[in-house]
Amino acid sequence: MEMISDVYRGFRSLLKGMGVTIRHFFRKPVTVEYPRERAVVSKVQRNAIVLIEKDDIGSHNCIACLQCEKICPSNCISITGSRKDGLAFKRPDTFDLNFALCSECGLCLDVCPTDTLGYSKQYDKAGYSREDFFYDLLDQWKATEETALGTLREIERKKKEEREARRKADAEAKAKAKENDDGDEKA
Amino acid sequence: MPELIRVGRDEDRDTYHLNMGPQHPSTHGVLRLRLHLKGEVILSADPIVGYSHRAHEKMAENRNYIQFLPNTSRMDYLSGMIYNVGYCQAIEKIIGLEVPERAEYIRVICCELNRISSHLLWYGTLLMDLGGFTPFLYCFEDRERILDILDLVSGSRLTYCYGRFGGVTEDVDDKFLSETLAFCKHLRNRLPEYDDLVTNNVIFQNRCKGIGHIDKKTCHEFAVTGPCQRAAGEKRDVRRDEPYGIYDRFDFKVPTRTGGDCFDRFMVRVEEISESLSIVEQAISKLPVGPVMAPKVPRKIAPAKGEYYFAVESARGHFGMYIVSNGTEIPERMHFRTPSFSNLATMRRVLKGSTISDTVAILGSIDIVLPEIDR
Amino acid sequence: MARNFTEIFGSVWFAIPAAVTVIMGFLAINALMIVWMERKVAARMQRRMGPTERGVFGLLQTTYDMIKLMSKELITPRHVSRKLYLVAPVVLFTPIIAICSLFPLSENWVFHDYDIALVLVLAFSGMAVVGIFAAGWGSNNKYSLLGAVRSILQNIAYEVPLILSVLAVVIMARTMSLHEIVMEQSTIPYIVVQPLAAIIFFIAATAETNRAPFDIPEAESELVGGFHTEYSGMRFGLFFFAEYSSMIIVCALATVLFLGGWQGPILPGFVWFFIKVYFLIFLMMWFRWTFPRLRFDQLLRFAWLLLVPLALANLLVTAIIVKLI
Amino acid sequence: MSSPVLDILWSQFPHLESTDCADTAAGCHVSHACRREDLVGISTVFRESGYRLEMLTCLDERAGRKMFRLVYHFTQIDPVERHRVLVDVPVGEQAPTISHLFESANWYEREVYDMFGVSFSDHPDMTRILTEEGADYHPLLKDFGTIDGPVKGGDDA
Repeated sequence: MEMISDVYRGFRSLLKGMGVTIRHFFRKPVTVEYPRERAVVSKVQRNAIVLIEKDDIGSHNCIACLQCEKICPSNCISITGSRKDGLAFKRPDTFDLNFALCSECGLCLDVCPTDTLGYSKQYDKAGYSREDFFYDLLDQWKATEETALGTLREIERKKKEEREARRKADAEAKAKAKENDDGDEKA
Repeated sequence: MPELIRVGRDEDRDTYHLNMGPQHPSTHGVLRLRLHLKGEVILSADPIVGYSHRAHEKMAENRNYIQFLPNTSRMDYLSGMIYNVGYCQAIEKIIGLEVPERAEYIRVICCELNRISSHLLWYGTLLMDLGGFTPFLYCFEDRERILDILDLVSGSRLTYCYGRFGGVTEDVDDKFLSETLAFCKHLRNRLPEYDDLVTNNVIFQNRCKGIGHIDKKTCHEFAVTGPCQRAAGEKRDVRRDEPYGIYDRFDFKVPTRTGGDCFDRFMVRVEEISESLSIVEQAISKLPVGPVMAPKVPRKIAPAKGEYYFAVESARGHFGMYIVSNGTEIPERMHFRTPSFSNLATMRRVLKGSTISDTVAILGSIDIVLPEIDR
Repeated sequence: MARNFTEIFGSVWFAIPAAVTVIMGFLAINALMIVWMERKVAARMQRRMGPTERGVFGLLQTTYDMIKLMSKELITPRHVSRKLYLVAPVVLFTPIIAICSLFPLSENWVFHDYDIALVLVLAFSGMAVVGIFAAGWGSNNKYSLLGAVRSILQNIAYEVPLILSVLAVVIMARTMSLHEIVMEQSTIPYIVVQPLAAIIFFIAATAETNRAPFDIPEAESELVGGFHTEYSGMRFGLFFFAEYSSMIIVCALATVLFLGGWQGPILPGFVWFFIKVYFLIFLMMWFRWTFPRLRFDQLLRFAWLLLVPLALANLLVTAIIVKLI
Repeated sequence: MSSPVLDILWSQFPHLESTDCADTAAGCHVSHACRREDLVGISTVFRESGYRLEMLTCLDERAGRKMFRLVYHFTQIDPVERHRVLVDVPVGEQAPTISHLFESANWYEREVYDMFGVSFSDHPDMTRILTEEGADYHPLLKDFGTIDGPVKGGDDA
């Protein structure tokens, strides 16, 4: 008797399982047909790093401080920079990323003092060799580099003028104060 | 090893050795089991590990504490968030860094989601080992939603590097919260369906019940932790016994069973999924506003000279970090006590006397992740 | 129809190859359809798309796959026992062609209707295990050998309830000719009067074809590929082909024995026949994509302790009732 | 910090130097420095008091103290109590195995042997576990070196 009820229960559980699969049979597939539909990428999706445009410069604002190169656990960033005429900070001459080594930890973004590093939005890059993943991050900024340098110099000049003006104003104020002091003393 | 491929020597003609793995569909990575068999019955089993040894402990000695962050989630790629956040919590405790409330809650939400995703993957692969392919894809479908949710804040889908010393990288937004809540509701509706398809299925029950006993004594001798230990009847969970972070503020049960066989381990994990769901919901309802990063994080992390130990509960059990500092920015030594390492060691004893078919079920039920064993 | 072939070709020596070609073509087209259907059914049950790229709804996908398999290099591993290894796929496949020639697709469509067709069908289908064992033994691989051994035990265990359940039908129909069995069911199909025999037959047939949840000989998560681990290219293709062909055969047999063969209203006979066969095939797929695999000893216990006694009891009751009526 | 196991330990092993670190970040309740010959005895006490061997690792201190240091973590589950036992092993000498007391020590000791070359006497299977068989290196030794040197941040960041 027990055996019969076991068999009955067993078959019932099997039928229930079949009920689940047949219900799904008539539902819509959840597949995203990738090359035809693009996956929606998260806003903070981590990817290869890029130099992002700063509005006031019209180009990136990398100052070749090498912070990202130093923090990178995988040694995948290499930067050389040099001082340009009329600029207070350095400017990178090369900014190479070996994306094949990158582990997308995001530490370089954390340390960037000018916040000019960001993530690329291209998530489906593929290649046939390691060399395909050696990115030159300055590539996209080559064309506008001269104008950017001009803008930077302009900004630098303005800043300098401002500083001069402030210093002058400070000095005048000081002198004035001194005069006043002197006046007070005299009085 | 010519001895391994010879069938039947003169003294024992009817026994033979079988190499299961390192390339085998159900060894979950690159595990090799050296089985000594008589017919289909296992006389002795010897797990051989180390095929994916990447020397994370050596790497730790060659970089500073911050640079080790991406390594953490690559040890156990299925519960990377727990490892990553756990490592952050260890260093924070050592250097005495306060973490903002909001960041703590976000960490709990993400860790528990990660735990669910790990359990779902285990659920699917166990069923695949038993020959049921459809539950595997159902689990992946649900797991995919978790990965999407975690992708929203951490930017990665598997090897998260979301935690930082003093907080997390990104604040959560309303979309994250609403999607998480929707997912919790969805999974709660989904679990009865899983029960119909799998748990109550007579074939599944017969396959899992009464095999692979890991009893209390074995747990004790092999230092087995996690769901395997709880299935044997020992109520032990690092989250409850040695609360780290803010786990003492949540109300959750530690599911236990008494038998310690495959089915008990299965049930413990299934119950853990719903407990984790409840923790996620509690955390979201209590989520305070505020910053997600401590205001003053030292630029140089150099803990005082000494030895430290910190443990968290990963999806597979007790994950301990033993950190020795020499007072500089570079650690003197880091050792990771990973749960699967001890859990897999029991296979030498547990597999004895079972068959090849049971082997895949038992291996599946202890939930091993090989990169975590090999480190 | 066999007579027609002889009339067309003049000699039986031309007619036989022609008939074999026709059967192979018939099987090939159906197997390709079933593989496509299997992939589609599996996909939909798992909320996936299945093949979509080649042909309408991906219908040509399996043809492409077959072309790929055919164009692959035939690799013979060095350690195998060459003769057995090479002959095994052929041994497995030949009986299937023989069986196929016996099925009445409709009232007039049958190659040859023997009086003892049913015995032939069962005998030939029992031969498949020889091919499987040859493959497993000849591969000289432990996984293959385990698969082959499991396969033999399983086949022995399930032949018995299969034949016992068929006997109940034979007792009722009082004939072993497939054509006449179908004719006997012109009023009611035997599934109505013999539901238990039908269920036992179908379960045993699923096990006989090594389909999930009884796919123990080739359990890929345990034995990698079972008996066909060492095969590749079109030799593997033949095993694959044989699996799906034997699915067609057991479903066709079930249709003939229990569902009334080609009989049905309005539509022509062979359409009914295929509708029934494909419905049963769908049922098999449904099993496969729902259940986990049984363990070996459970499978044997299920066969010997449940199916055989039930089938015997069913046979006994049938015999008594038939005698009394 | 008081615990029944401590009384037994102190009465049986007078050479044990114990430090209470329950309130620090050390992560264990008591830390003991013990002599090599006492290790098996101490482990037996822990085993009989219902502790489990949670972790075993090694430190390469050859540069300073000319020693290897083995670190054992014995843990009691309920209530949680963790004891750290530190044992010094001179370079080139063997450590006593405790794999007959704790099954978990079997693999842990193999790992220590693999990574540091510290072998354990009477271990049932003193072979490598993580690296390849027949390798002639022990990767976690400080003088093992790395393939391409330390990461840049390690130098000067």
